[in-house]
Amino acid sequence: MLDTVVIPLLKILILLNGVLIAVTYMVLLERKVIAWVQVRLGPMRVGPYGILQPIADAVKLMVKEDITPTRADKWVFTAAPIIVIVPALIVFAVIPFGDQVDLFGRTVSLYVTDINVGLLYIVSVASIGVYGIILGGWASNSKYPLLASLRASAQLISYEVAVTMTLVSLIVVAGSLSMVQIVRAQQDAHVWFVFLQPVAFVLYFIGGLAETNRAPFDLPEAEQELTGGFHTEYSGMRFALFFLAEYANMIVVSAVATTLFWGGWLRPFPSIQVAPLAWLGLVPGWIWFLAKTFVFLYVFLWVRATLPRYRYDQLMRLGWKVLIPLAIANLIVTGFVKVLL
Amino acid sequence: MADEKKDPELPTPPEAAADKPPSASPAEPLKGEVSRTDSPGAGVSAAAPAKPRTEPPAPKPDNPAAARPAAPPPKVPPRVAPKPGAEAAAKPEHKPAVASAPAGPPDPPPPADIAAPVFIMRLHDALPGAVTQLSYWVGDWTIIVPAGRLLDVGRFLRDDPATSFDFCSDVTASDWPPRPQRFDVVYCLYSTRLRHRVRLKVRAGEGDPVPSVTSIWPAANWLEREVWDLFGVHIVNHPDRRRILMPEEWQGHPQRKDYPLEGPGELLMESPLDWLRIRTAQDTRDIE
Amino acid sequence: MAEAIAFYALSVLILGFAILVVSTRNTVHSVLFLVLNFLCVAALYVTLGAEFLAVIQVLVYAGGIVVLYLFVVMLVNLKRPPETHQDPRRQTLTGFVLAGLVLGELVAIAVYSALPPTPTGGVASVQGGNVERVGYALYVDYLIPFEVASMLLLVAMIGAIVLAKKEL
Amino acid sequence: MFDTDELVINMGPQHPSTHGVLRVVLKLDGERVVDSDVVIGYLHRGIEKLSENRDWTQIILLTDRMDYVAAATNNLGYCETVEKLMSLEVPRRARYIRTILAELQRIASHCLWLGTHAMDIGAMTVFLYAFRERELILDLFEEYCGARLTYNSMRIGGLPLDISPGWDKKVREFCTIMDEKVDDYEQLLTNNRIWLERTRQVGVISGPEAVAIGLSGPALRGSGVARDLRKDEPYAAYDEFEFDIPLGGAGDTYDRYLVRLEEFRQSVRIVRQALDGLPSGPIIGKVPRLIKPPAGETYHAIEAPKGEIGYFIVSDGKSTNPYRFRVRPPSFCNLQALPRLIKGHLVADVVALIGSLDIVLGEVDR
Repeated sequence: MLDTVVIPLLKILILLNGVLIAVTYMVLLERKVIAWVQVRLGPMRVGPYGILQPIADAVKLMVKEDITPTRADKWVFTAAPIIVIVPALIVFAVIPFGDQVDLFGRTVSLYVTDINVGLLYIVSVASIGVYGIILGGWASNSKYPLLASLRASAQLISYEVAVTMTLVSLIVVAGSLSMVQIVRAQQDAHVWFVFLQPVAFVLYFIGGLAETNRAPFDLPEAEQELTGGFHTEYSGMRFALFFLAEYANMIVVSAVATTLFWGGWLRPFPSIQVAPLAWLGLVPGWIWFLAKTFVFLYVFLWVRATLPRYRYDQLMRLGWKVLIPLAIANLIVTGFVKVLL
Repeated sequence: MADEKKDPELPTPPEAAADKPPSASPAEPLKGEVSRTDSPGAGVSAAAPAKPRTEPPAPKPDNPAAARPAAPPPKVPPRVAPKPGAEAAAKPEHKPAVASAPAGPPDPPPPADIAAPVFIMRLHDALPGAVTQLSYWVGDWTIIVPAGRLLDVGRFLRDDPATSFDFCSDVTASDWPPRPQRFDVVYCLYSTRLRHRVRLKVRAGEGDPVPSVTSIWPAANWLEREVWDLFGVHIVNHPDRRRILMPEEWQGHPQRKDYPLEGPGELLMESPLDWLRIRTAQDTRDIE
Repeated sequence: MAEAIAFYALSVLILGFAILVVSTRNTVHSVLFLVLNFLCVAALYVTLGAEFLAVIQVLVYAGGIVVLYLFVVMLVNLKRPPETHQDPRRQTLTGFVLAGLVLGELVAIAVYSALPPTPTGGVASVQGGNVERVGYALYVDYLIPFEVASMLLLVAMIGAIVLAKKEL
Repeated sequence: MFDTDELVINMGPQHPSTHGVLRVVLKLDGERVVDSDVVIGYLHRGIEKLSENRDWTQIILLTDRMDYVAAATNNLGYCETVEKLMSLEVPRRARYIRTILAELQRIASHCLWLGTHAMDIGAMTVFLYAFRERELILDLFEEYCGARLTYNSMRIGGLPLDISPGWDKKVREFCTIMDEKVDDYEQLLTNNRIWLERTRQVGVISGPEAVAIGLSGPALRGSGVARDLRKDEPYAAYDEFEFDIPLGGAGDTYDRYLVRLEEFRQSVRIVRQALDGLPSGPIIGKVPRLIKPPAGETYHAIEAPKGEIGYFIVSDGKSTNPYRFRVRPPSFCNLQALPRLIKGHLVADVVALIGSLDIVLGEVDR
């Protein structure tokens, strides 16, 4: 009973709260990082250095009037933010934050579950999120959101193809679909997969930027063009759900990149046991995992502060004419190498 | 002859003039103007019959007298000559705001010691008789042409290599209510190759058709729309003659001199307190 | 016991959503019910121990194909009601024919499943998941039919593009 | 089989990137603009009409309110026109300071343009960098005349104020900073692949066509037409300085961007020269107490940051207000080219092109 129900429930509780807090602080981090890039201070008023800003934001969004446009499709309009946020959160179930640890005399694994098709699960659940975006735009019954949701869904679907193709070549290397097994495979291979699959990593990260609608691929939310994107008509907490989902997705992309390419919870040089590197082993695995994920999150923000935005046709061209052919070529090369070695 | 025909249709709205083929209607006043350059007397007689059509917006009981001095000054008159007459005639019958309004710009002729630039000579040679009057003031040359010749002159000025006025800087107008041809439509031209400027000026009365120059300078499109919007100059053959700055359903043309600066014009002038009361009442009504 | 409850609950949901798909007036809603239907089918696969199939069901059908349905439904204006046909019984007739076909298929499946199971069709919950099993089945046991099917789909896809795009 | 409907979209009057209250009605086929109509007038305050009822000096502060990001240039154009009408002589020192102010104003206006233009294309950091430099100029203006936006910084016949001691040193410091920062901007954008893709071959207009449609300023020079009133019809003290006129080649958004960036440098160059040669002397000429130009009319144009700003002023010689006051607003005439530029482009380009024309709605509508 304890092992099958209580502990998983506890894990889910901790994970969900952790993720939600991380997401809200992600928003603060973004504001701070971009402010620093732009020679500003960012939020400074709520709490020291603005660290309580997320709480203020949450309160503000909660108490704001929740408007449903009169001509909107009420059911779909209400369901859309939920459809967006749920997949973004349940993906975390298969992400291994660390290996097994001993806690209170009991061995606990630092992931909610390890299913043998974990990677596919992430991809397929993430693909459900696109419904929320399409429906949110459609149900608003307004032109700009509709245009934005068409853009968004077309973008998500095209980049999903590229990302999935890229992941296949990684699966070929790892020989497993389970997230935990993939990390273990890196330990066995004595090398992080990013060094075996550099092209795949670059493709994955570009695709990840596009799938999370982040700059320079943030066209669906390009306020200069579409006044705000598919969530133009949303307000209050429903808008916040869209917002949170975007940041949760960023964390997912970063965490998956860490797991697949950068050795997950493994320390750098996972199999070199020499004295100068011993201190690396003292740091617990989950710290390594979070640190690596944080680096990717920072890159997300950094890119946003630096690059202009692609245009829609250029984005599509990049997806279909560059990323997908490269991903397929990478897969073919990987296959040949795997068979020949 | 066309003048007599126009006489009966006294309060003609601008549309009526549009019915006539644009080439035909401006021809007549234009002929009058051309002849005027030779003998001032002819100009007066030509201008007087044309006058009633200009009247509707600002009702003036009678003014052949006003019309006479208001007629564009002849080619080489002393600059001050027509003005005192204009004032005298205009003052009594105008609203205070425009009471001292002169009857027209001085359009001083070029002084004898300044030679007209090459492009004006060329224009004289190429299109004899197209220039009604030539004016020079603080270094600016102005060519006054009749509305009917505007397109010819414009096309020549743009295409001739010695003129090559390819850039239409500005199209605007000024309003001289006492004058029968109350509007001066002004085209500021510039040559990006030869780097000289000239102004073309066309005189037009209320409802007199002024051909659009968009076919020569596409840049004039919005500028002419603005002239129509703010002055009500009847610009014909314009590809898209809508109001541009004012709302589509606006009444009147605000940049005219007889258009009040604020509120319901006359009442404000006569008894400001009444006007204030009415406006407050209207405001409260709007709020409610 | 628990499996049986899950199975019946899911079956009820699947049938319920299927009915809603055809009975809803709003086309977008009906597509949404179709998605729910697919998700329940995926859940059914999970209870059968076929996680790979379940994930693929979600990825391909719910995540890919139905999104395209949704595109079409949203973009093509379906607000106007379908014109009523001259012969109202025509639809009834087609309906009966189709219903008969489905009934025949169901009977065939029932008869087939009553036979003793073939050795290859055993439960696929071997260690390491059923990904390998599916892989072997597709690329070793049934390689030729698989390739033929994929060729067929490719031809259909190219044909559709050619039809839709008059000038290439 | 499937007929595609054209989608009509109202961009504006309330829209984040129409730079004020501009309304563009777009007829879209997918995301491609088939047809468009520009609706303006939302900010029409009747400045021309108002000016005809204010006296000659009061009008200066109305001109501030037209192109409110380049108020000093507007002041300059108006004052010079009246001076031309009155045949007034402006002291050399005043002309030098006017030139400095106008060029600083050009840098400030271009900063605002660069920031918003880059922001429209999604590069949000450039926006804040450009505003940081603009802030320095506003500080300089504040020190000169006390105002940060609507300066009212010139008078007919000269200037109201002399520069305060040490001001010229601050301007010099600013020039040094600006030179560096322009390089920074270029580093962020000029060779950025996304920036190139977004701006190259977007909104191409050939030189003759640009002239015909009435473009002026950097938008015209981007198409390779060498027309800059500072050189062609020198005013203020421009005939005494050396500077180059940057020209574009292809006439696309990228060229217009490059032209304006180079103008930053040229403006700094002019300011430096003006500071070096700043003569001493009075700052205002012999102006009658009651300004009443003799009857006559004139048109005088100067090179505003956005293009040719011209004033057509008619004086009747008797009243203390102009009989006719007309502005040739560069933004208005440049905006006219927008439908021609955006046709066939995507919605995202519409935004880029509005930014590329550098319009200010206060001036378009007046």
